[in-house]
Amino acid sequence: MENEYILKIQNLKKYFETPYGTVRAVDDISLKVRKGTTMGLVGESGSGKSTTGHVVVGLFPPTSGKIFFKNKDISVPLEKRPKELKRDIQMVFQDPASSLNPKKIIRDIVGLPLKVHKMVQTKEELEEKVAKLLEMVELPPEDFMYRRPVDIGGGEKQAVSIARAIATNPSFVIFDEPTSALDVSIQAKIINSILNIQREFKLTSLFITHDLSLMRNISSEVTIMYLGKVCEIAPTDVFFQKPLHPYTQMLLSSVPVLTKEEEELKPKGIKSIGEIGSPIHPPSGCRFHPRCPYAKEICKKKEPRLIEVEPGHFVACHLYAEK
Amino acid sequence: MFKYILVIDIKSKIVRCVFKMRAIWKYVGKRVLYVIPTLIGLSILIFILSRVLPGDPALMAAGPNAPKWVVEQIRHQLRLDKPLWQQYYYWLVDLFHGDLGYSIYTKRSVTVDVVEYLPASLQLIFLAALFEIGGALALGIISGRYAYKLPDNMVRVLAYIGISVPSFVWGLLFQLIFAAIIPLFPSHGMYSYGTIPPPRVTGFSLIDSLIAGQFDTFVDILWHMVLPAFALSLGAMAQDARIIRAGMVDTMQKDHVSLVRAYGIPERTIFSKYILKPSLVPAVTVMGMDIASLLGNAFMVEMIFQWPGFSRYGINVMLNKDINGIVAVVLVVGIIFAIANIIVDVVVAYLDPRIGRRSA
Amino acid sequence: MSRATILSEWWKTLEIKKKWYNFRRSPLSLIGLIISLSTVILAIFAPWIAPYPEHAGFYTDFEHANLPPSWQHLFGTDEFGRDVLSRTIFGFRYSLMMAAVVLTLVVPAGVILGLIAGYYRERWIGKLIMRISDIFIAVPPLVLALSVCSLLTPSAFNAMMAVSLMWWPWYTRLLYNITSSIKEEYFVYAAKVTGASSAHIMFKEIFPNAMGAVLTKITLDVGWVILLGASLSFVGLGAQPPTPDLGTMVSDGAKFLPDYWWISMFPALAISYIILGFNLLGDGIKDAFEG
Amino acid sequence: MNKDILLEVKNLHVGYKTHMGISQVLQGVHLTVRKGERIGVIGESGSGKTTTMKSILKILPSNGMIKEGEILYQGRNILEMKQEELLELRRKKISMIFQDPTSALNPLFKVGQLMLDIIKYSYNLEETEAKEMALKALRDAALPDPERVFDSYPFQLSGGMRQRVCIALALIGDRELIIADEPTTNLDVTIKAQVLNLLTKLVRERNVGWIFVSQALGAVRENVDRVYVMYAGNIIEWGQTEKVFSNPLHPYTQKLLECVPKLTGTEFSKGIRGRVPNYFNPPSGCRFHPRCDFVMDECKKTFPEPVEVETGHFVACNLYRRR
Repeated sequence: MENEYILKIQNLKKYFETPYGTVRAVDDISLKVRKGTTMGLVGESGSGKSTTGHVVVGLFPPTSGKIFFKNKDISVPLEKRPKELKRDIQMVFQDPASSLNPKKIIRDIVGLPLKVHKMVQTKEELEEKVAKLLEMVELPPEDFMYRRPVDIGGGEKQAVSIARAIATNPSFVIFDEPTSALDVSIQAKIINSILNIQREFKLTSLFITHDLSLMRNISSEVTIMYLGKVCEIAPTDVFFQKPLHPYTQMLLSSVPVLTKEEEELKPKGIKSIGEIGSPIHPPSGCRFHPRCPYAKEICKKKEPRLIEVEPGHFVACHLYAEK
Repeated sequence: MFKYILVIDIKSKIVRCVFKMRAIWKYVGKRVLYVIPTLIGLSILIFILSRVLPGDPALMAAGPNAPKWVVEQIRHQLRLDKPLWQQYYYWLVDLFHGDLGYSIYTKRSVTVDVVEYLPASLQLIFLAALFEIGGALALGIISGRYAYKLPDNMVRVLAYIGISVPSFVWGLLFQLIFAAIIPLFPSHGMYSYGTIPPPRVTGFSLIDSLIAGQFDTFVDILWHMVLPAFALSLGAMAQDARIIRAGMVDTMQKDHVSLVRAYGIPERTIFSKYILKPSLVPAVTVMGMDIASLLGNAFMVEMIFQWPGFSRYGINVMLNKDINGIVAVVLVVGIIFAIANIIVDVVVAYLDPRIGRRSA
Repeated sequence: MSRATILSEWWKTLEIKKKWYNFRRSPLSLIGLIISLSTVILAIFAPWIAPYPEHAGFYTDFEHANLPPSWQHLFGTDEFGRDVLSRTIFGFRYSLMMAAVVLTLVVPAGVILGLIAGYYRERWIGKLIMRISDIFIAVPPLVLALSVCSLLTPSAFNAMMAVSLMWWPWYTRLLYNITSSIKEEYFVYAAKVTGASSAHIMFKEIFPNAMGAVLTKITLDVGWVILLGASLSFVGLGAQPPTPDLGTMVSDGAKFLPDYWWISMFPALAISYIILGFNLLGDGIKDAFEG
Repeated sequence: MNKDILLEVKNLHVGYKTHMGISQVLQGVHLTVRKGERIGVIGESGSGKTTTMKSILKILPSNGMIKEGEILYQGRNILEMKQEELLELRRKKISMIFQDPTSALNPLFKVGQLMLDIIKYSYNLEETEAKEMALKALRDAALPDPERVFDSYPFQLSGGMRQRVCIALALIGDRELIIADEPTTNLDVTIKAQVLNLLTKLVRERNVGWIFVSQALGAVRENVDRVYVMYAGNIIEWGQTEKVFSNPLHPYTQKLLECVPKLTGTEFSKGIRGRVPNYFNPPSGCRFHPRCDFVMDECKKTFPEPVEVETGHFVACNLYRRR
């Protein structure tokens, strides 16, 4: 049973020291990703969702806690990780404008992982492989191979990023809001190629986003984060039928929708209020309590633990602890 | 009742003001703490250079025909016979007693030299800085106001010339044109013939002449300062005018300017308030660099105009290889530069509330 | 993939074309290019272009001393009867040589140190490099250069060494600033994640993005190094007579102001001419890379 | 002349002069706002939405050129107004909320300084009265502790609060028309909902005309009476919100709606092929024709005349002209 989890995060903390105080970007979270599935990591700014991705991929070492990948402890700085690991875990970043080196041509950008991992020997081999990768993300190679990032659009840039991420044939890819900077028509295109690639490569992935509707279409399981903490974890279908955590409900009720069917999914009777707290001085107890309509005394004092309400559905809220 | 409210209001204003001041002082303190190790590093650097580089200062000081024992005596006097770290240690100990060592050029303590010559240089550089700021503001604002139009193009070409012509060339040109061909200004020195220098109180001859009530002398000194100060300021002025212009052109494109325009604030107010202030921040930031050029170029300009200042003293100790003098000159210039930069930082922090303090 | 290679060439030329287009958009940049090219040509071919090449060094002809500008001597002659024009043309040679020597020494060192300092900004090595460069910048470059020159024996070579010693921190700072901002770009993250080496990231990913700024600074610095060299020799701490150095010529000629103004004024204008040229050119290059 | 009509934009052509030539952005945009009516303008980035809105207040950047067209405000042409009249319009009648509150507020001035300046020029009030008015506006924008906000620099406020400040600015006095140019794009999901709820509530209460520009189709659908769809500087479809969303006519509108991910998890389309045209050399005729699946020869020649397909629901597409 344990083997089917490809990624396990245990009590992960990541603090950043800044001149204004310690930012508790990720504060004691645990989650597991099953092989071949997509875990959606949803949260607003300051929730620590991107930081979680960066720590998993090794850009920052964790402050404390462990990360296991294929049952190996990988919570070490990037330099100390074995090279095969870097081949196996890849990431697609948020901002297409800064994801590609503006001074390089697409061939060299996509070819870099191939060269680093010595997967190609000659220039011809490189061009051949890069062409295949570009075709996979629906970019005609002869048009794009020799262009520079400045000459292509945002969606195309993100497609190139995806091609680069899958160049080494990884088993695990983190997508960090890959479409948040794109228009909907282009987003649809990119999401479709991500779905295709996931199917074709049997990828396991962590899909970070703030867009619940998008997440619905992509992931099999959802983790909701707020101010560095996990609020709720659930299989996607269960999650939309029965969102438990008040924050989750607030988030869901805030999504503007296009159809009647969708409107029915939105929880009624909860309205978004208050400001997202500061990760430097997070609220005491449950971090959501200042905005929570159901907050009680205990919420201000005691931090709720993540409990399993039904199989596979976890929530960290005092409302459910009593039962 | 009304009075009472007023008192409270003033009180809270004072409290807020003090709080703001405190934040600024804290910021200054931080900057000073950062600068001190740099200055210590600078003293070590120049000290080592002065002792290690080839060429025997003792021999230089004694002269080529001096007997050997004289050279040895000077060497002992300068502590050149001791190991390097001891030399630095003693130099540092002396420094804390306000003693910068013995000058083989002026044959007296370097500290006395610094006290004597520094004020004249500072007052010249101060006037040059005033010229620079005034000229840069005027030219930069004209240029920014009429961006891409004729006045702007003229200012831009002028600015290129201002930047490219070295200060010593300006000095010579001014001497040639405004002193020799059209004798409007004196060509050199601090006083005209027959003018009696004021008794020394602060060392700043302008202030001293006012203290002594010699208003004619004051005007005479000022008259002597115009050409050198102007020659000194032109390069920095041109540089700053360009930066002010660039800042304005940049700011004009900003959304916040569109916003105030959309709310019907008249163009004049937009320009003089909402565009000008943000444009000055980069210009003031660069002023630190301009001070470097003023301090450096003062060496040549004081030489040309025979201004009895610290920089000309610096050239003399350098030409005479007076090691204590050289070390002192570099260190003093370093300290002035550091102070000037801290002042610049404070002005920037004053203009831009985001710098130096941040609270939610 | 022959078609691809053709396309590749096409994109490359397009890149250069775009830069050239951005460059020539401003007439000032073109003037700068012409001025700086003219000084380089004069410097290289000085012995053939100068009307009296033998006047460059130690030469006296007191019969023709202090002659005002004429067709024979366009810039007049100096106190030793030497042709000022010829000496000025040779002066370009010394000035540009100084700039070339200083910049070849300084740029690689400063750039590499800056890359390292920026890339390892949080570590002690980065902090140390920046602290040391702060020390060199704590005093206006001219003042430190003057004192180093005075501690050495004044000569053209020593002046170059002194200026080089002062100049590297500017490149270190430039690269430090660029590197520490680019290092947070996602493409650098991506290279790290995939396992590229630090050297690869510094030189292949970050440095190409600093190229424009470095080239601009080099061009502008040709002017500033020449200015610094001229200042040193003007004070008497740089090249020594009879070297036809522009700064030396100005300071020697200054003694004869205002009567024999041409002896100092023409070399003085020549210095301004070079600096102007490289300033305009530098701004043009900046436009080309940024535009 | 219909007295009911507040603002009417007719056949607006706007271009920008750049060193690469003249870009022709708006190509005959038209728009009608009745008194108290809430209008939505949707379109992807670069479709000319902001240009249209800036033209209405005549605050285009210096290289923008209005080449043709009329903008009638209660019958008077804004484009031909004298400076004083224009200032009066900006001070009392129309206000605008900008897309990015961070760049729209000058960082060097306190919120209060800016508000006092605006009120001073608009209403000629004493300092204390002006401050009272400013505080009232801040209170109306549901800002907690308006006194503190009044005395803060923009950087001391959160993104949501900054946008509320911008809303407060737009609400000073009795405006007749409020233009909101993507007011929630840069905000977090829950904050987005708050700001939008506040804005619609205030607009309804005061019964002012409202132009809501957005890329978020759901948000537009939930909050406006009528909708205009923009593509590449043209209005291609408009009509009552319900009609446009339930029965989209233009191929572009149809595709765009299909691209939006749904909360229900219904599969969405593969995006629209091609990309937004380049304004320096836009496609002839209908600017959508290179990306359209139903393209006909006549589409390449002339821009189609709008057709009223059902009452109040217009479309500019040759597919409907034949009928």
